[in-house]
Amino acid sequence: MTAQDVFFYIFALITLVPAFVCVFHPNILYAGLSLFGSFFGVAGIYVLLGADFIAATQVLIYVGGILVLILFAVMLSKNIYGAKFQDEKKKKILPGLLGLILLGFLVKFILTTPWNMTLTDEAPLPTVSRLGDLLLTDYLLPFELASILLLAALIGAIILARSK
Amino acid sequence: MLESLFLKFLPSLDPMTSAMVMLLGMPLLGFVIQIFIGKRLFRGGDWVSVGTIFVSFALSVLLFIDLLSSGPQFQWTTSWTWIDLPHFQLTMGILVDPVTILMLLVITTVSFLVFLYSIGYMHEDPRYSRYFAYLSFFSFSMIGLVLADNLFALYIFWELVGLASYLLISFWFEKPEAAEAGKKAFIVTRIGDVGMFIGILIIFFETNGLLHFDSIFSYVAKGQFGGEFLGISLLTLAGICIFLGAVGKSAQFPLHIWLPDAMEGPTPVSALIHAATMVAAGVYLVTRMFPFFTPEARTVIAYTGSFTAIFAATMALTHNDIKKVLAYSTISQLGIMMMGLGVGAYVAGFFHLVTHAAFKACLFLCAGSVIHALHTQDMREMGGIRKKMPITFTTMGVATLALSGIPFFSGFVSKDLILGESLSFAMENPSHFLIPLFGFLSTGLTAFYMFRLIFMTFYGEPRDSKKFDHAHESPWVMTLPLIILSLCSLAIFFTGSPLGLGELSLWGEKSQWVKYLLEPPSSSEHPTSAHLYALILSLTMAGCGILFAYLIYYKQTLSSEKIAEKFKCIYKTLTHLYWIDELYEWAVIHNLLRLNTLLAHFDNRVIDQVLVDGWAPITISTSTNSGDFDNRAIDQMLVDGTGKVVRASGKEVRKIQTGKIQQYLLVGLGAVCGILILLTLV
Amino acid sequence: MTYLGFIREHLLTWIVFLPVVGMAVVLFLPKEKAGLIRWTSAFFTLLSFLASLELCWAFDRSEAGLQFVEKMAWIPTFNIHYYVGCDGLSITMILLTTLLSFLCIFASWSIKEGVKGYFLMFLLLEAGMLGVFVSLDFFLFYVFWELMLLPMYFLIGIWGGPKKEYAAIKFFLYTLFGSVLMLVVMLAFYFYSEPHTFDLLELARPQILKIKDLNIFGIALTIVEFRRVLFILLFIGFAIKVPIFPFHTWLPLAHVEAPTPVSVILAGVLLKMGAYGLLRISFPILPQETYWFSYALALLGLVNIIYGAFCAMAQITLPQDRGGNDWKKLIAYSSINHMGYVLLGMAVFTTEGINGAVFQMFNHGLTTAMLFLLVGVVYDRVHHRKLDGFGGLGVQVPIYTGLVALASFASLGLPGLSSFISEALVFLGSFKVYPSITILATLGIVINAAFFLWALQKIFLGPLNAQYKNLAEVNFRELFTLVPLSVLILFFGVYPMPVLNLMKATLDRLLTLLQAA
Amino acid sequence: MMFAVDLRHYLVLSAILFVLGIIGILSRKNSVGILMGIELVMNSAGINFVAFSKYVAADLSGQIFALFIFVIAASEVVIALAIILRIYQNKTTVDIEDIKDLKC
Repeated sequence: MTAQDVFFYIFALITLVPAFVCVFHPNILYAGLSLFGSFFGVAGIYVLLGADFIAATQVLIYVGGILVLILFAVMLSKNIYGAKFQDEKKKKILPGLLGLILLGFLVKFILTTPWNMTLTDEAPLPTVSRLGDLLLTDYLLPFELASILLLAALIGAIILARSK
Repeated sequence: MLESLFLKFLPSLDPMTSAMVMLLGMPLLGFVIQIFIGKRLFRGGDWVSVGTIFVSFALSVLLFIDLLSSGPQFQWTTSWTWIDLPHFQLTMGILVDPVTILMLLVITTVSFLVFLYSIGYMHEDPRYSRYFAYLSFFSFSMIGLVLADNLFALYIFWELVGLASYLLISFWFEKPEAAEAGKKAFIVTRIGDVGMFIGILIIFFETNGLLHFDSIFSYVAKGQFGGEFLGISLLTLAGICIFLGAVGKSAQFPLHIWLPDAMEGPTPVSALIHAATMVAAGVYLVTRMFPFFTPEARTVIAYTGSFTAIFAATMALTHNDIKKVLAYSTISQLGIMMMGLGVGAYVAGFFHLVTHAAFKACLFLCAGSVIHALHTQDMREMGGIRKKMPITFTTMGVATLALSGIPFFSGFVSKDLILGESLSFAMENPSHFLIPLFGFLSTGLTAFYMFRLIFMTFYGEPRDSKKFDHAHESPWVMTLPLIILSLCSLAIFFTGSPLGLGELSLWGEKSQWVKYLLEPPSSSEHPTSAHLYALILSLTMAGCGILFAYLIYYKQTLSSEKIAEKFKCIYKTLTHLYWIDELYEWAVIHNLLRLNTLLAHFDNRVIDQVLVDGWAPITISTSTNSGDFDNRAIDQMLVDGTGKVVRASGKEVRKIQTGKIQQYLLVGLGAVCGILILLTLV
Repeated sequence: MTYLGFIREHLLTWIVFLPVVGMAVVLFLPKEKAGLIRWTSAFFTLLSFLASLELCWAFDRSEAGLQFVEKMAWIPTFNIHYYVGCDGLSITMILLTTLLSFLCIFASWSIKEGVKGYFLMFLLLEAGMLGVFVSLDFFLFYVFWELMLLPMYFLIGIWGGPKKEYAAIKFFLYTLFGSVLMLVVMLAFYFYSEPHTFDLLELARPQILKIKDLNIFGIALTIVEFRRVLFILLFIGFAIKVPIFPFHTWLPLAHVEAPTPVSVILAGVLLKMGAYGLLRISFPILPQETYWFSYALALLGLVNIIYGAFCAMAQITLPQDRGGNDWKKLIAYSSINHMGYVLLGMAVFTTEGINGAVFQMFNHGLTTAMLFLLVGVVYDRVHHRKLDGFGGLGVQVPIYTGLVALASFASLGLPGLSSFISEALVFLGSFKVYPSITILATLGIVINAAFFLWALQKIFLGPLNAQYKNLAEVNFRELFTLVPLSVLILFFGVYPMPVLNLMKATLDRLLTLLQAA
Repeated sequence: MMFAVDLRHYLVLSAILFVLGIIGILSRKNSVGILMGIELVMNSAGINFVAFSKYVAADLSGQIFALFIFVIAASEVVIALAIILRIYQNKTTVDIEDIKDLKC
């Protein structure tokens, strides 16, 4: 067990425990806050996978953008301590059961599939410049489409949220 | 003369063709100008129509002079391919022969005079220019009808004159009666036309596409026209079908009902269309197709004609509407012509058409003049206007004498010929004695009702003094045509001899020009031994008729009321016109409407029940109560039924659509899990 | 290659897709600018019409086969091609479609709500219809056939009369039912042809289609029976569109509820598609079966003629609460009557008959379109169509009266107007083969005359109904839509050869094919 | 070598995250909560992509896709939150049970 493996387990815990809390905590505000940890954990996983730029972007977008937005929405939309804000437990049983079954199958498939792994043990290279190259050459069209999507989302959100 | 004229002015074109196209085209030009810009022209553009018809008239006269000099063998024809498909051609062509030219002369003369007359008669009408447009259109169609060289072209113009007649009858369409009459005329004549069309179809089928008159005749003459249908030879059947067209157009029994109603139109129209030209088109058709009719078909024609003659004459006896009396008289006279053609008197029948056109147009125009002066058509409100309208009285008197068949007048010549022929026909075939009998009886009746008309209108005391005071003689544009037409009603005009029996011939054989120009297609003319009897008999009948009329309506020694009282049953039948209209109303229209309603409910009742039981037990409960027309069976069963099944099942299935996304997802997830479990188990 | 050359190379594609281009342009116009939208639509339909005139001009009249053919692989896996072309049969229909579409744009001026959506749908409809008439690939044909349904559904369902939803749904389901049958036949053709193809010309060749015995649902069908079943399925598919009794019940409803221009298109073009489909697909591919069924076809034609005429007459005699008294419905039923002549002419396999039938399709497009336009004119002014509700309009609106009279007389087959020629040709052709049916069918002429004249009398003759003292005469825009049609009706009534020349070579070849069977 | 980390571990991690996200989506009444579930699912997808990028493809295409996932997630959350706010303004609730206007 190398140091990397240890870090993997640590990051996995950082990801999963808040995610668990996020899903099962009755208070939506706590759920939102716990997402914070989960997103950080995923960023750590990215680092472990040698995706430095992705990890940074994860922190920036998810933690800095999306999470803040969600929290805003939570607070804007509701008296956060209100009684109705609590979710009842009963509703979680069936989804949980089904989720467990699904998880079982997924893990079974993951473990039984003969993965064709071609991992080399080179030290991970910085990816930023290569990603930039790829985005502006091979993936130019999706890149542009993504920008249009963002623009559309921007305009759409403004139009939707603008009070009449 | 005509040819040289055209060669001089239009040297590059074929003179005869251009003459004919001009003859036909001038009224059309008049129509087009009038319908589009007539209102804006000076005097409503009447001069355009009169001018154009005058050109046609002049051309016809020139043509006639040419014909007189070239003799009866004259024939000129030309044709163009009109519809050209593989293995199928239809041609359009012009055929000019003596019959055509005589018809042209009649049509253009009467048209021209009627146009002239209409200037006076219609001058106050708000739709003055439209009236002239329609008249021009009628002249165009009528000229086209006689110029046509094949049956199909003839049929086309045949329908077009029907249209013109419809438009002119319902010219004063604000009057519901006029609108109704126009419709009735068009539909009733169309029933005959359909018969004629079927005849054309039979001929077309039998001769493999020949519709040209001459080729049909030669085909028939060669005996190639075979085939039978229900024991009747197809040739006879085709002839009767063609004759049906003539029955409709010439208002023969049983399709005569439209003509009296057609008197709702303006009087000049009645004179032109419903007395002189269009109704004579049926006679023209029979003349034109004369060689085509088999003896059996001719017998049918003769019986129809003679029966119509007497039948219509009796109906004219009791009518008080001056125009309707004339209308029934027209029907009766057309019957006489048909009878003549039926018994084989080709020349005589056509001759009577020509003379009748002149004097009957004159009678109608005179009646129009009277109506114009008195503003009524009811003879009971007239009387004593002889002094006030001398020209009208004189001309009408001349025409009446002509119609009654009195010597020195044209009607005598032609009618006598027909009656003589029919008599000799009956002498040869005694079983057909009814034909001449009807003919002679109708002569007597004709004389009676015509003189009744004269006496009631012009003699006696004025019955309505207010109208009487208002009366005055018509202007010259109206009286001039009357004078010309009455002159044409004199025997001398047709025979060159005053009495009309050929005792003097002022200009040799050409003086009897109608007889001279018309050649019977086969030697069907009978020896004239019967003519003397016929002459005596018809004169006696006419004399009796006049005498009775004189006694009843002038001297009033016999009271008309008393006679009516005595023969109440007959009188009632006559005033109701034999209940023919009522019969049709009941038999045709009533049943037709019932059939309509029946068919309208057809889907509801019949298809419905059949389809219900057979097709869709699922939706049986929803279908049977459909009562109205639109909720049809097929709809309810197949279309709406399917819809209802879908809707009902949808209603059940819809319950799982809760609108809760999470439930959907849950079901989806469950399904995924289920599938996975199944996959691992299998 | 010059631009003109490029256009001429792909003339049919241009004709079909110019409305689509127009649709794209209209899509980007703001919806408030109704005028701009209308004129843009008019412009593109005009372009399409001009292109079809060019087609007509460049068309070789002596050539019986297909011209202006374009073929491109579309879905190669299933041997489906974008395959278009036109011959004498389709060119008349293309001309009719583009002309009527162009005129109908102007008749659509009275549409006030949802202008943009309306014209989008209308242009799509035109493209669909044109596509049906040029397709030579069964699959393509089917796609266009379905494409045209969609805008029609919305046009009736949104811009229609009081019962529009019901009418639209009914129209849609009816036609869809027919389409499904057509689909079955299409698949059968595809899988029984060697090699598998949707190409209509290929399928019409004698050796391509190898139908085998079939055993389905426990019913054993021999080759002959199976082919007949295919013919019947296909026939029902097309018969719904024609419509042939008893598949006609969608028609009066759809016509009555649709807005004026859509009724015009429905009557003028859509009804022709059924007959066109029969001539284009059923007849050449299944000639023996066509021959075998010809008596039934003629009989159905007779039923259409008589039944349509009587039902039209019932509009006058029945009161409104029993489904009568509607002018538009009267015309709709007269359409059934007129399509009966088409069917009768097609069923007899004679030169006169088939030429008359196709010419009748063309003429019916002109006359009925004109009648519907005319009904629309008065409906825009008085907002009802009750035959009893008028009276004496002839005094007030003489030009309008004249036009209605012209169209009615054309419709009842008056000589000198175009319908007469086609009807006469049909009768001349059919009498040779089925005299008894023809003689019964001539009864339709009389009834036709009766109900049209009766309707004229009710609406225009008699004393003027005081309600309409201020009724406005037809305006310039309406005249613009009506005058071309009346001129054409008159012109082809006097001289029909221009149209007959276009189609006679093609029809002659079709006829030899059928007579061989 | 059970604990030596390779592709499978990453995949299992992402699978757990995914299932947690799904459960969140299914069980939350609050629509913002559902949105959080969706974010978890998206994150799990991102992990999958990057892991495959490292272990299977050995190039950067997986990372590129991860980036696109961010883009989509960002747009989605922006639009979704806007819609939720709008609904809240109209109905004063974000409870998914009360939002069933789609049902006819």
